[in-house]
Amino acid sequence: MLYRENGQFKISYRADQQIFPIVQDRWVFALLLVVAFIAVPLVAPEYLFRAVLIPFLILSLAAIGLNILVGYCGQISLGTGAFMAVGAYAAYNFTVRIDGMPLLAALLLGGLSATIFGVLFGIPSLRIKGLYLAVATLAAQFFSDWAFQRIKWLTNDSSSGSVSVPNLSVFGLPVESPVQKYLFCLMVVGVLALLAKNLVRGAIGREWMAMRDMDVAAAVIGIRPMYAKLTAFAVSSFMVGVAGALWGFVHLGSWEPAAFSIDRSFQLLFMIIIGGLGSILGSFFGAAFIVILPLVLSQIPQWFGIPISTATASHLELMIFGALIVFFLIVEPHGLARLWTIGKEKLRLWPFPH
Amino acid sequence: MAARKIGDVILAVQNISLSFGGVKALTDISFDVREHEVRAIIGPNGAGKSSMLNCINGVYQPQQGAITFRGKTFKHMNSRQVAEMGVARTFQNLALFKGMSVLDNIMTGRNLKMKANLLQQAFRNPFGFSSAEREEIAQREQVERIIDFLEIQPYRKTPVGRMPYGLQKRVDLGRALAMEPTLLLLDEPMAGMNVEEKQDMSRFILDVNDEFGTTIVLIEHDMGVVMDISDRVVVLDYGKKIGDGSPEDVRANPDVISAYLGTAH
Amino acid sequence: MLFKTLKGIALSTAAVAAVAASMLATPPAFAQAKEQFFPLLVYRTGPYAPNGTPWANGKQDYIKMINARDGGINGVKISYEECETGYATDRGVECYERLKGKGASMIDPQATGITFALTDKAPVDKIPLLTLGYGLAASQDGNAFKWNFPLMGSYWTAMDVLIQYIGKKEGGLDKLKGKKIAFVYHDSPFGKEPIPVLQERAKMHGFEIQMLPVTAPGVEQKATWLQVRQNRPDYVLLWGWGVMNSTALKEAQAVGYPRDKMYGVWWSGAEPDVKDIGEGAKGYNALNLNTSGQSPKVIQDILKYVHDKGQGTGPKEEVGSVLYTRGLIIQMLGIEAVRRAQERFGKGKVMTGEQVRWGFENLALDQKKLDALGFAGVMRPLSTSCADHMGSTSVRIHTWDGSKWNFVSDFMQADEQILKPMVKVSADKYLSDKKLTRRDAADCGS
Amino acid sequence: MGFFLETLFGGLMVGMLYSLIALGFVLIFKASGVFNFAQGAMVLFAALAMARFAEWIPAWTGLANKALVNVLAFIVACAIMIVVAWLIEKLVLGKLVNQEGITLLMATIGVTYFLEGIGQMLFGNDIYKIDIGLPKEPIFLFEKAFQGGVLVNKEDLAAAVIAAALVALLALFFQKTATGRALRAVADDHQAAQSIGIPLARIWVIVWSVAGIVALVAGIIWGSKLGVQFSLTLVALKALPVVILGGLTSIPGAIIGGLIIGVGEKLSEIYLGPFFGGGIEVWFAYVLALVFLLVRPQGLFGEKIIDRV
Repeated sequence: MLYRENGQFKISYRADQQIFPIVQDRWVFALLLVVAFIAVPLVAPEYLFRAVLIPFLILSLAAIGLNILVGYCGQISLGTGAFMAVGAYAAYNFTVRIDGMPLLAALLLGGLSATIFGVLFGIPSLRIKGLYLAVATLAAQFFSDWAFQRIKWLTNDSSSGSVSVPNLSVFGLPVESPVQKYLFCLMVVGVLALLAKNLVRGAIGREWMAMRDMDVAAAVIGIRPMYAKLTAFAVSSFMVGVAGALWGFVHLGSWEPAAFSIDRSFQLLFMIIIGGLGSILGSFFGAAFIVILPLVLSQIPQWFGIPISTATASHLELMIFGALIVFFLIVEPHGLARLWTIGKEKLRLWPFPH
Repeated sequence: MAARKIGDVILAVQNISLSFGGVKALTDISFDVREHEVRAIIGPNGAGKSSMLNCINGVYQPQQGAITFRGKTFKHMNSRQVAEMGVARTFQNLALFKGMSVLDNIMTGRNLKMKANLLQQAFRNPFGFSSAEREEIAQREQVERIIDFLEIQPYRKTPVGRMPYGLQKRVDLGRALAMEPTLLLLDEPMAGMNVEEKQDMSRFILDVNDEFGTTIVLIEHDMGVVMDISDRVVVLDYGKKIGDGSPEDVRANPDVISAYLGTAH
Repeated sequence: MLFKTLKGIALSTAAVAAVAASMLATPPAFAQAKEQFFPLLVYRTGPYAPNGTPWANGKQDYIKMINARDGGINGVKISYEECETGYATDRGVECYERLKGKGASMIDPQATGITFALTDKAPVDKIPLLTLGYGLAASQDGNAFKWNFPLMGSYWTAMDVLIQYIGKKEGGLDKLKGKKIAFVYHDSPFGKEPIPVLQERAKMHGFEIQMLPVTAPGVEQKATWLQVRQNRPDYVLLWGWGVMNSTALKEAQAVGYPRDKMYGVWWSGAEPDVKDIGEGAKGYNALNLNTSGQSPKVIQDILKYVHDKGQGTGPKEEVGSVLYTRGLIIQMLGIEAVRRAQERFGKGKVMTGEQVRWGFENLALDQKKLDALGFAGVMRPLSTSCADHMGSTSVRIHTWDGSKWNFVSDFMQADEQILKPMVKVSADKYLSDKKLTRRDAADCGS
Repeated sequence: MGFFLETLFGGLMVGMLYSLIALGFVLIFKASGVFNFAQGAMVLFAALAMARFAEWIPAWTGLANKALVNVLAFIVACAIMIVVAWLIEKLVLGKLVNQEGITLLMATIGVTYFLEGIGQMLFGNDIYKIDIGLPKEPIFLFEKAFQGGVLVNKEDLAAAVIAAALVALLALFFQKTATGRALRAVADDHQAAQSIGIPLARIWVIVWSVAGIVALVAGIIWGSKLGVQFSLTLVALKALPVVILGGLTSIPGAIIGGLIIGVGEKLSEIYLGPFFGGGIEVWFAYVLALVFLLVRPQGLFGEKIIDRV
């Protein structure tokens, strides 16, 4: 009975257009923020930050980026890892080559570099469609794998091709301890997620979805396919690029191209499928799911005392991932996000079934 | 029927020919459309009616001929330009944006009118000073008018995919109206409708025609409807024009009759 | 209907995930105070599994054996947990973060890439990294890398020894002048690390080098070997890992390059690399840090205390293979570091990372100790110091005769005259990049 | 010159193998409109089955005759692949009828992971050996014409021949047999085919089985070249550019595309590689395909796409 929108009448379109039109949702969200910003940093153990929360936040951002491209604009990409890599290495180069380059600026520049790269590889999408495009995006993946492996300049001539970043700080505040890193990621991801949400619920978002659902009709009502697709690529790769930079700088600290391999691309794809195509919230769900599942699997033996070898565990992991993808595609193509809304609707009607 | 003064020619199609590979879809088609009139294009299946509309709003590029709209002549049209010049269009087998709500579908029709750039949209906020927000609200008001006009208020937020067919057709029309068109192309707006739905749709079309003075080109199979609502009729068969004139003339035209033998309803 | 239930399942899956998240918030049962915990980063799946598995099994079997035979280290039981990295850096980091929370006092990352990533984290978390025969070459400079221990050898010493040996074959390093040496390497930190030494030596002796990077994991080598065939180098140095090694040998066979002109690093000379080629790999040479075979006492003990009790991690016949034995050595060194630390900080206590680090830094494994440990003949004595975190590299060449490996050289050392200055330079570069300073003498005491 | 020819031959032979795998893609795409990303996983899975049963059968039955063992193992592996095909149809495709291509593609990525996992779990993840007695040592042609002669790798040659034979066989199967005609009918128009009483489900099982057996043959060839190991899955990634270059729906496209890519990447690696620091073949194939698509978005032999509204 608590979760009701009855009696909440919208007297203006503005009120009706909010991200959370329902009062209770606003409260829940506010509570969530309080927990995320205050409670978690106080109570959570270091391990949780480093192994779960930080990767979760960063990958969520990447997933949002990919979701804008695939989920909203319907342009499938199998080369997300490449865009992350560009973001990470660009940010790295800006940091080491320009003295006193502030962290935030480096991240944004990394994102912008990824944007350029993304638009570049987005151009084919104007001519190539669907599956052909999907495969074409792999070109980006393999090219970046190669480039960061072979072009010494990009790795600042490190003899081994692996790079690492010096101590991080924003506005003089250190970003060293897990908690600091967590909060930093939380803010960056939070802000970018909000911007993403604004875009997808606005005019440009509608253009993207129109391209996705029926490109010919979209063209006829005056949407320029070029503009719609390229902006999708641009925004998407910006987010992904920043995520990549965060992944390298904040999470790994020292990395090599392999950190952004094609496996990463698929991992992100899975996140948005499981989380929910065309949903910002879903991106978070998906990221959480994919980050946590392997940890859970690896912990199961301890919890239940089932002896299960490391190899078996990781094979199981592969199988479960695979099965889940198929499962979600068949049963709930809109993923966890859809289940979430279903749950909410149920709750809204509760206790009366109809 | 309200007294609508038919104006001068605003759209003239001259000797359009279109073919895919070897297949000829249209051969040397010419006809014109006067301001404020309701112009029907009829013909059996595969006569090239939809292809004709596709040429007019730049989905297809005819190999020969030209199209003159409001004095400007084009070898072939560009969808964006056409839309900017105020030509809107509905589709034979619904081309709605299935994943989007009724509201969003119709809102897309207003996109041409929206000027906020990417950043303004990204930093949109409810604190008053956001141009993107203001724009959204302004356009939303227009869209709500259309929603009222088409009597689909209760479906505002439902994804169009989940709506009954007849209503989807209305949304399709709504999306076109949202563009405030001077010329409205309707591709079988009543296909697959029952009698009541057809009557509703005819009413909407006529209302649009005389309330907003919108010129209408419509493709329709149901001769009854065509005869009732259209001022002039073009008849196509196998990509050729076999008749043009008032409903009465066309009805009398032997070629048309023979073309329709068996295929007439 | 079915779909409803399925959705139900999906919903609960999500729920489980949520619950799991909360459970993860409190990492399960820490190793009890009385147990010395060893995190085991391994890879038993993927392209590198064939080489990673025996290594991992060796590590685990040795722990089991010590627990079973000696009841731990001076009575301190050893607990361990494996974590699958799949040789991927980020998963390695994740494993490290997960397991260090359980009281890890040393880590063997089992991958150069992971080592690079952890090198920055180890000092913060105060956990020493044992990178026996791999990792960062410069990290043998203990004054710069307080927490890294590339015991027994680095890629630089490996490369140096190889060149020396080839020189000997030619009848003197000066004879290398004008020779062509191709370097076929895994295109990753692992493969690139030795390049500086190769170039240095090339300058010194005036031989010509041809760089042939192989994209990981290394199944695509056709073009590489066509190039070898084209330039017909006098020698090919192979710096591969996992499936790359066997592929290289097969391609060499396919282009008819003489296998006895091929020399591999000690990660490219084990059974998995050659066994399914058999005759085809005859004559191929590689460095080896340790013996193989089941004769040594330690192996016998493992068979007795672990495998005969059905506790074996892997198949019995694998025990004593090259990489398995290397796994044993690595684990033994880790445990000896703990033992050494106990001598100073208190016998029968659980050692912290810092204490174990001291143990690594003050290892003194003379022949007597090795014999006592059952490692007689398996490896050479090894002692470290504050300045030298490697101990000496003493390594032999072994050759595949189509069915087994046979040593063909006696122990060789790297030429420190050449390496020392290079190590110092690159260590200093690392320090300046990271805005760090060398340890002072006082710090060494700690 | 001699060396150029060597590279060319090498490229052609590799290309033939790419064609073989690409063929698997095309078969399935034609018949079920699925872009089967799992082709590579199927190659690994089939090869693992073959390799392991070739070990196990002697162990269980004490059979000594190697040829016989190989034949038996091959049969068992075929059976397994048919079961896999059937399961995929039942559990995955059957439930995703009339979905968009992208959805189906993602589903097959899921299948890929599943097969990789279960394959390694059932059959292990060491390097295994398939020995069907392909010759290993090289031969040298035109030794008079060029100093050192032109090296041709017997194994590659044999492999190429096998691949070519299989391709021919399949072409025949498609053109001549009733099933083949049914397949083509389905490929042209699902609804129509269904309406004249062609059972889609069965057709799909057949196609996936055929693709599975193609995968098996590819797996055996690559397996005996490189050893059967996880990395076999990567072979599929090499075949993707072939497929889009040749056109998703064209068998000749797959063959010619394969040869183009094979030769293209080897030549590029040898002659351009040095200027880029080597290793360019990994992406060269993709860039080649990409550039090509910009000119012909539907690939070399694919049908033109017309938007209908």
